[in-house]
Amino acid sequence: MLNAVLAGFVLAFAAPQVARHLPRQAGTIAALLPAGIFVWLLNQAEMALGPGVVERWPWSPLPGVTLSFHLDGLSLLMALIISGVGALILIYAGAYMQGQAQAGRLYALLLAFMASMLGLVLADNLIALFIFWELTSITSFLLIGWHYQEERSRAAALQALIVTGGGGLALLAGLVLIGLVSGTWEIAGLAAQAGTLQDSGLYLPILLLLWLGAASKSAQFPFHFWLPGAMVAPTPVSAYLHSATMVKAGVYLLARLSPALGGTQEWSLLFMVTGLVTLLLGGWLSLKQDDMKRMLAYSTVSSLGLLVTLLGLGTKLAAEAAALYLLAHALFKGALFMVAGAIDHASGTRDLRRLRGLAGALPTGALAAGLAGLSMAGIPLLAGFAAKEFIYEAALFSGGSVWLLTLLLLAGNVAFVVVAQQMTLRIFSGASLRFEHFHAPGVGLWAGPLVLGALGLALGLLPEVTATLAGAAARAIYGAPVTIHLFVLPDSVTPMLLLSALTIVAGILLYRRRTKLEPWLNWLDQGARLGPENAFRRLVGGLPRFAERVTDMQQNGRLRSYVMWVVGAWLLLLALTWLLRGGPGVPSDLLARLADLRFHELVLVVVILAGLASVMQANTLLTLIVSLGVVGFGTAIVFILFGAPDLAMTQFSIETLGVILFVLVLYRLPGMVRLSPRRTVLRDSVVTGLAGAVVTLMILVITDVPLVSPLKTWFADASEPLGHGHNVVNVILVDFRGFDTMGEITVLGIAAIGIFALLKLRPGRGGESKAGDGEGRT
Amino acid sequence: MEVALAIVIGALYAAGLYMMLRRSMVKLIAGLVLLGYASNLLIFVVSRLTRASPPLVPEGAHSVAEPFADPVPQALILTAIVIGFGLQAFALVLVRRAFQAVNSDDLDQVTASDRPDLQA
Amino acid sequence: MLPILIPFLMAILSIINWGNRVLHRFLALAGSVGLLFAALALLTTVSEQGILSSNTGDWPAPFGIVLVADLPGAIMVLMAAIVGLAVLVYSTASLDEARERFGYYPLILILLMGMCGAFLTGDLFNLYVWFEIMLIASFALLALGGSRAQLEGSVKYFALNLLVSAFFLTGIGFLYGMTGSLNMAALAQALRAAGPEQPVTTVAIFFMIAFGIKAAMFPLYFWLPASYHTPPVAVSAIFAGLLTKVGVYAMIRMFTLLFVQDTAWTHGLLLVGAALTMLSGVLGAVARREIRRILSFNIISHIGYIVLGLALYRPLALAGAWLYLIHHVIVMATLFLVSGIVQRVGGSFRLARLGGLYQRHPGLALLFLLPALALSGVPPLSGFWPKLVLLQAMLQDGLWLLAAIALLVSLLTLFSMMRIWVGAFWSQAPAGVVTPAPMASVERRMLYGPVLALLALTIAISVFSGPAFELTQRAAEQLLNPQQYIVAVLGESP
Amino acid sequence: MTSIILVVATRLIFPLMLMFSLFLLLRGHDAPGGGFVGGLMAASAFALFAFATSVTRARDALRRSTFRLIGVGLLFAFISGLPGLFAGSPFLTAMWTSAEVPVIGKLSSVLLFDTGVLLVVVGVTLTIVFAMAEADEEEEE
Repeated sequence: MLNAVLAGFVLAFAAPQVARHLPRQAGTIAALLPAGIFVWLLNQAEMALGPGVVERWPWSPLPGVTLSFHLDGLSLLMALIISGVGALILIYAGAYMQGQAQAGRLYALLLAFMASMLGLVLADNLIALFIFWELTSITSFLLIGWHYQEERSRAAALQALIVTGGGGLALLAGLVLIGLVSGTWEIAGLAAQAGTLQDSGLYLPILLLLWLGAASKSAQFPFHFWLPGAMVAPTPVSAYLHSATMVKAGVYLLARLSPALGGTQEWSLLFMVTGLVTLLLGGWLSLKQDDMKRMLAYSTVSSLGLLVTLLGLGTKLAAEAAALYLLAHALFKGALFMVAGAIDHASGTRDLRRLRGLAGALPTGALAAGLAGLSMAGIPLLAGFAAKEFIYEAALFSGGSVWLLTLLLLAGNVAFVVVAQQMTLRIFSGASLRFEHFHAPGVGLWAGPLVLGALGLALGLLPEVTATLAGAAARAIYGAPVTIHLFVLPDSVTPMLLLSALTIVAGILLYRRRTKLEPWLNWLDQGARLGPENAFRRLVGGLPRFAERVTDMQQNGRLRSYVMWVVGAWLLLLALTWLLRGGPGVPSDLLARLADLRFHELVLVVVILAGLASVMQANTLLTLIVSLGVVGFGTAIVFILFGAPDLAMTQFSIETLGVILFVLVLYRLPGMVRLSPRRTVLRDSVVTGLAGAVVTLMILVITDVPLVSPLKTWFADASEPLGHGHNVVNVILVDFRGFDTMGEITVLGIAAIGIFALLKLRPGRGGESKAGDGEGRT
Repeated sequence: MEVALAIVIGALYAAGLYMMLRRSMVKLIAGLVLLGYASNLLIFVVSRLTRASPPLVPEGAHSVAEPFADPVPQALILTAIVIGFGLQAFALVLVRRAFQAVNSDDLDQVTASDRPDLQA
Repeated sequence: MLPILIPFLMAILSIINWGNRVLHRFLALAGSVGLLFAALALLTTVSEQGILSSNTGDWPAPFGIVLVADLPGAIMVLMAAIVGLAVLVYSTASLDEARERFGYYPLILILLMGMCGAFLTGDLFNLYVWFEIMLIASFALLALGGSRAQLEGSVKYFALNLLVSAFFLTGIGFLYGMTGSLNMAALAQALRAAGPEQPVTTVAIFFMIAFGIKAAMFPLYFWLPASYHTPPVAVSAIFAGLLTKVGVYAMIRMFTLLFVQDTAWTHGLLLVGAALTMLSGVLGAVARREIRRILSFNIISHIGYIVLGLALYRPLALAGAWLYLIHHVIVMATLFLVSGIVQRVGGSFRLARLGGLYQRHPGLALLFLLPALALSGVPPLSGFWPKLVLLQAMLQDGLWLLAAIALLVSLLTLFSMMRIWVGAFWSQAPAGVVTPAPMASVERRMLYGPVLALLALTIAISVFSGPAFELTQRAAEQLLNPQQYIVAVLGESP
Repeated sequence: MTSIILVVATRLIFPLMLMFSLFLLLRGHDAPGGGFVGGLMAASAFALFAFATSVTRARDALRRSTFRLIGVGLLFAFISGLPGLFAGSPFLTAMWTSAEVPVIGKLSSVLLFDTGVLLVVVGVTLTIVFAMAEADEEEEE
């Protein structure tokens, strides 16, 4: 299975090359891979339906990470859809993109997406699943933004990425929690841990995180809005990612985890409510759309809601219904999308109001759409019919508020019937319209929808095959053996059959009177569609502005404010530490220690302090430099007094040199003005005064205890015998710690280079202007 | 003396930071110079003061006789002084060039590289 | 030893032969290739033989200056070597002649040497010296060229970084005053034995501030976004990839080796700091509309992740942090280099003036997209793995809010990076933008080559996250068991 | 601007200062002094020379580019560390010859190191002073 997944990624890189050399056949060639995978899957079917196929690759010692795959009924069903529809889509894309320069990139992205999606449904490891999950988000992002020249596309792509990406991160947290709580990272092993998981205090957080992930990916309310937005993508993409496969990922995840996490009240409540709201909202909003693709998108949202509802319900019947519907939906919705794309391709419009009577011009299209539409409406003999029967059955035997549930499901299903009619009767029947540039699409555009439509019929006529396939999937969802009994036509009148009939009749009536619904729908539209979407837009639009305000406030360009932050943070941390963890203690005998001060030392101290005061008051350069000099020389004298002649010498010479430099460099600068208002001065004085006091206190505390320095005596003893020198300081500098000195002279050397360059290399001088302006050079 | 010097060092710190909080570039440098003095003196004082002789081995002897000043902080400070000098020299020239580029000593005018909105 | 000496020698030779551009180039490349080999050799040796120590001047350990190579240090040396080489190759094609003549190459070499020194030294004061070497070299590089933006950025850079020096020296003074030691291993012993009358935690705060500024943590990072976008891209890249990491490295060293007396408190503070750093950094990234500014802020937010790993203070988290460090060094350098190419072919760094690069340069688009996604932590790229590890560590500790912040930051990073993608690659270039002249093939090779190499490395880490993680796990073990370090330096004594 | 007195005084002082600088270097190991202070002294000599005459003439008197001084100084320091390395000891291990040279004392790698320090200090100081003086001249133009 790893090979199948990897092949997709690898061939994705080859696709643009193929497209360059064989532009006409590239799509079909690319389709060979998914077709091959499809065949291989069929080959594996027997094993998959039985014990399942497991593949494990040791990959990484990171906790929880392995690369393991598991092919069971559910993943087989999904993988068949992914590869089968994938092959048809690539052929379709080949025709759709005919003659377009960047077609190769599209094939590449589609293949990469297919591989990610396959990985997602085959993965048996929580982290591996997440990896593929995110990959589908990324490829989807690139595909939605296909028409990147248009602002609309870019916005939609970003929107989809943020919504699904954000959900994905929540999901990651959820998955990690599952792994940590259950102690197992393999999905197959999770069901055995269901008790541990559900009794854990973290169950609810896990569920909510999962909900965020699944609902955002599968376009559930309130995250549904990204999906209709994603319709800016080319139609092959919409048909593949945004109806048949990627949007099912959330549903798949719930199905996959329901044996481990499902079956509780919280689970049912959360997902049934979400699902039902989405079902109704999507369904009814689909009635309002004039754009074929948007209508189908809303209808897809609705179908996903239906699936989530069923998974939330969690009964055996619901699992069966979900599996059946999953299959049927992929077939008819994929077909309808492709039909919509083909019509768009042929006529240049997707506007339902401008399309009528196409049956004459596009008989094949009418056939494909008809098959798919019938399945969607749930007409007997087609796959959709059986699915609908099971949905109603699941509702009727759900226990709890049966009638409410049934009624809501009915309301949702009616909308499907209306959409099915829009996609068939409305556009194909009636007098034909004339289009200016009408050109009938070729076989490449019809093969896909036709095959999918026909499959819908075939599955309806071959109940055993459908039952086996869906039954195995249902078993994985339900977590216990399941056998589905299917039939071509019901042999007795059941409540479910009546409900089906009712749905169809209501749908037809509603279709005829759909204009009457307008005001209702508008209300719904404004409340629900614009609500969350607007909130999102405001959030995403407002975020940069908010961020800008916050950032500009901090990063205001004023150095003194930065310094203040540093000093403030430092004092705050110290204050907190001392308050909460105990201070450094109070030094003892301060007076006694002060008493040993001699007179000349006192004078020195006073001179230094006076110099400091003068520095702070200075408002001409000369005063400043002279006062600094006083402080510096004062320091040097301290060094002399306390046994450090070397230091004093260096300090004196550096000080002298420093003063010279100061004068040399700065004498051209104007005098300083007092810029700060009194309040700032006061504030700064208090803050810096505190800082100074802290340092003083620390020195006193530390010097309170005698120091036994092993270094001092060792150096004193070693200097002459080992270092051959009498001046211990110098021996330390050039020998014991010569490495430091080497660093020190390096600093000096580099400083010289830097100064030299600063003074000599200037923008706008001679041929050096390239280095100029803020944009700089690469 | 330790106590007195501790106060001096505290004052040096306070003054250094205070000068860094001014708007003038020249004062900024002065602040940095003061902080340099402060940290050097701090190392000196914190490793205990002694009025005793410098750490020189007398001619003919093999070791320094107690009491003597700790040579280690002296060596550190020497290194730090020299490094500090290099950095200060660079900073001085930088300030001069910045002054030429901005045409003002006022640090509040030196904001263009932080705030894109203030950039022309 | 060699990782320090090789760049040093080459830099010396360059300075002696001042003004010889071609020779400078040659020496720099030779130096960085040599450095790379030395670093590889060092890492293999350390990995096989355990912690190495070398006493300079042959003076016994706590008296002379000792160099210590353990896994964390050796890994970082290798990172420095890799990024150094990539940047130098890139420089040969992207730098203007004037900068090359004014000592660009020796400066880079000294910068690399300073980093290696900082990664390997086992002496606190010596660490200060290396910091100053890096500092002065980076000043000079930052200001080299002398444009107004550069000068302005440099003013802030030096003011705040000299503040670091003062804090650092003060801290060293305090530690010497308390213990009479400068050797880090000896200090570690002394501080562990320190009585309650010693204000160790207070001193720790001094170091936290000093390295917090260096590492660009909130609220101490303001110098970074003020300056990193001003010098030539090659310089930005090496700064972005490595320089702040030295601060983080030092922070991790200090708070695993020396200051572990009161981890509940100090590391708690770091935890809060990390969270704030992540948030405010990523907000800055979302706010800006210029590629290098966005990247600069993203450095900050991701520094938060690394400090987070330290603050959690357990093997899993530290291993994650180290993996993050490796990943971030490479990816950030790549992104800056890519931004340089973007500017080269698109004419600007500002999103408003860029566009259409997806169509015109699909290859470049991929070169941006991959590291951008890696930075955002999109699986299975290199950024995902450490994030996963850190997430596990946070959730194990029950730090829900923190985990939520980390994930949010991840999402916002993605958002900020995709704004670059949308603005520079997807959208159409505004009217009136002049397309720069096409590149000669040599230039192309020199610009794309390093990017490709770094990208290949990213992908290698992505695919072989296992071995990389194992390595960082061992590094984390060494960090959390300082006894090994102490024994390696001081011998088996008490 | 250049006064005669200054020129004459410089002529006299210049060699003296250089000698003193050498003296500081050599005695540094045993008494206060050393390469750093010595270097500053020598640099002052050249700086004085430059003020008394002109930067160009001072550069001529130096005969080497200031960068070369820095580089060679660093190289000295670097080389002084090598013998130890070849002898199997770590970098910077001090080596002493037993030969006693008049005035200088024992030859050693440590002395070489300190000489390196001196050269760097001279080079650095003069680079800065010269560059500054030249920049001033240019700006005045």
